[in-house]
Amino acid sequence: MEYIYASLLLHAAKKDINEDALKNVLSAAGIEVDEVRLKAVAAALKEVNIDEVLKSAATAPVAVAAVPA
Amino acid sequence: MEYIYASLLLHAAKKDINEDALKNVLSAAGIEVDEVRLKAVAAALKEVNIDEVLKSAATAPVAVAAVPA
Amino acid sequence: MEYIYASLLLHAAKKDINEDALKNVLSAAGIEVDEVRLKAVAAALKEVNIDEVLKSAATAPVAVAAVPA
Amino acid sequence: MEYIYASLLLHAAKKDINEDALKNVLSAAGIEVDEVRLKAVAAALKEVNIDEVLKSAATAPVAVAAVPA
Amino acid sequence: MEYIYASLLLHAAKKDINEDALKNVLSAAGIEVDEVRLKAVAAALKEVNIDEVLKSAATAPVAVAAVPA
Amino acid sequence: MEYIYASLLLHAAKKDINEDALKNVLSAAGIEVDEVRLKAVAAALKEVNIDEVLKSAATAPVAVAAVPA
Amino acid sequence: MALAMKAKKIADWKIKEVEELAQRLSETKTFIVASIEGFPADKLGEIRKRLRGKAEVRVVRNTLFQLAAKKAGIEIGELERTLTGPNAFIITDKNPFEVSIDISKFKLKRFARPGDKADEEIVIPAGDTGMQAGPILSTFGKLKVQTRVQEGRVFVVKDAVIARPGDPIPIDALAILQKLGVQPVYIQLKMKGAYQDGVVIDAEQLKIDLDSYRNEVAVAGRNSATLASEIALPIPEVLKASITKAFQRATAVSAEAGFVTPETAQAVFSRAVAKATALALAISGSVNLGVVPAQ
Repeated sequence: MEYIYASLLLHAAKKDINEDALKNVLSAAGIEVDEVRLKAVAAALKEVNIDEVLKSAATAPVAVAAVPA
Repeated sequence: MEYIYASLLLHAAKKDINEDALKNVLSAAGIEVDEVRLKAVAAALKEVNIDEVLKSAATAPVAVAAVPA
Repeated sequence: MEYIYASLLLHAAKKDINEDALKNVLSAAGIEVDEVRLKAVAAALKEVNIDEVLKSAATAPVAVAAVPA
Repeated sequence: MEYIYASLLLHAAKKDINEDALKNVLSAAGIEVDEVRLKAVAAALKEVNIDEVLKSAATAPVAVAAVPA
Repeated sequence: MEYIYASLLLHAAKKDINEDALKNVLSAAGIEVDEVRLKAVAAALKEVNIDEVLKSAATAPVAVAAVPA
Repeated sequence: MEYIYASLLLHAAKKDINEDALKNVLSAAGIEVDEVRLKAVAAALKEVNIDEVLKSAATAPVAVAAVPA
Repeated sequence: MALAMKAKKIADWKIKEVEELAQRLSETKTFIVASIEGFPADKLGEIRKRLRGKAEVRVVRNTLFQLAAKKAGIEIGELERTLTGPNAFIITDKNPFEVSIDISKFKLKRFARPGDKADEEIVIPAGDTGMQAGPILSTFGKLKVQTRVQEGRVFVVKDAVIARPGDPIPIDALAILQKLGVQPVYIQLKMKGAYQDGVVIDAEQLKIDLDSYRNEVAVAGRNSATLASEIALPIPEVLKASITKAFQRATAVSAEAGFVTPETAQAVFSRAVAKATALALAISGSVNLGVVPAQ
């Protein structure tokens, strides 16, 4: 999921998700970048409206039971 | 959620999630880092077993996006 | 919901939820206070076990809503 | 969660959520304000569309009728 | 998702899912093939037991309550 | 499901789903085409708004109990 | 002469009552107006007893109450409209909503009258009814209650349910229930309004639906939890929710993008199969592909 987390990070930062940007983020996390995967993610995400997907992604069962008051 | 994506990225890379590492990742994504949040998130995450959380997230009903292809 | 959030704030601060306390909080938020609601909320919440409700709200089956775009 | 309750109070009242406003509300509830947390929460909330976030929370069915008082 | 549908098609036909086979199917559909994505998908699928995945895909609660917004 | 996967492939590629196109794709996957089914699927899909159906795929409780491989 | 004397005496008594009431109202500054029309006097006594130490229930003529309020400097405003018909005045120094919630929680019961519906299950218990055998036996028969006669009295053979909550109570049962002391109908004091220290509360406002308050607290709690996890409020429990969200979002994005890795394969194929299944179902009316909808 590293490539996806990196993409979401860029998306959250309102940056363009391209190979260079992904590479920068992944490298900064100490991840050795696989060029094939990198290209594949960048290409696949071009076809996806991330905002739409995030909006409709499930809202997690948020547990607050143990949140200290 | 940037701090969380960055943390999960480090986690996926099996790196320690600390202030410096988070800062590196966030900066690489072009995100201006708020030192206070950084400290607070890093400290709070020390008390979270991320593997456990991801495990239960993964077994939760698969979240699917209602997005046209 | 302002009255409820104000009440939860007092509850989190382990303060008694009474008319005066609610009025203070609401006024501090710049909200003009409706005396009747103030009294109603203070009385009604005496009958509500806030901790229980928050707990069950958190653990209730949160069905993963697909928010339409 | 006090900072969140205070923020939602301001939001429900259609007031601007900033450090001063939060401080006012928290103090009125008798909560001693931690400047660092205050700044962090105010900054984080600036990045979020609260209405959107609440919309996704609102779609979850809340059923608590049977909670004993 | 084209690469995935093509993979599922080959799987349903009990054919080996490799670069050439995928390319054939995609081309037959009039899709211009991206060599990198092709490699990435084929490589990833080598590590995945599609039968297993489909089995749990079928039984997993794929979809989640249709909660109106 | 081969006919469906082939249809989705064409749909994802924004191609018209007709008998010839389906036949091409299925053949490329090494699937022997059943002319009757082919006609039936092509005709039936003409009546369906595929984008709408895919959108609802996320929310409808879909299980795939009896899907032949 | 004698007539005038008598009139003056009554006036004295009235003046005393008004003064005393005015004194009380100026101390408490709080009261509830409740209708006691058709309300059994003994039940009012029960309410009085249960509110002891918290509120005082007085039955006062409307005109006298009005005078007393005026004397106490109370501007009753809108409540003036409630001062018709027989009323009780519940005088308290507590939040009037608290008192009205208390009152609405009291389960007061009365004997059934013709046309009543049962508020709870009505059971005629097995055993000695204490009633002399006679024509009453046929009434038991009509109600399908099995009886036998022993020592000249009617015995019920086994517990018999003659009405469930919401059922009309059989008119034949009324006399029997009365003799057995069964009071199956709930009564509520009808509160018409309240006043506290310058604030007038009307009947509608006075009705408190506690469930809706519980619900609002739950919604507020959920909203807070959602917002907290969205901004990754640095509290470990909240961050767990944030991580779950982030993971689910990443999964959804992988699935939608068709980005396969061993980790995402499940999500990707589930998504593709879900779409294929939905499409197969959509045309299942004309083409049977062997896909069945799930329950």
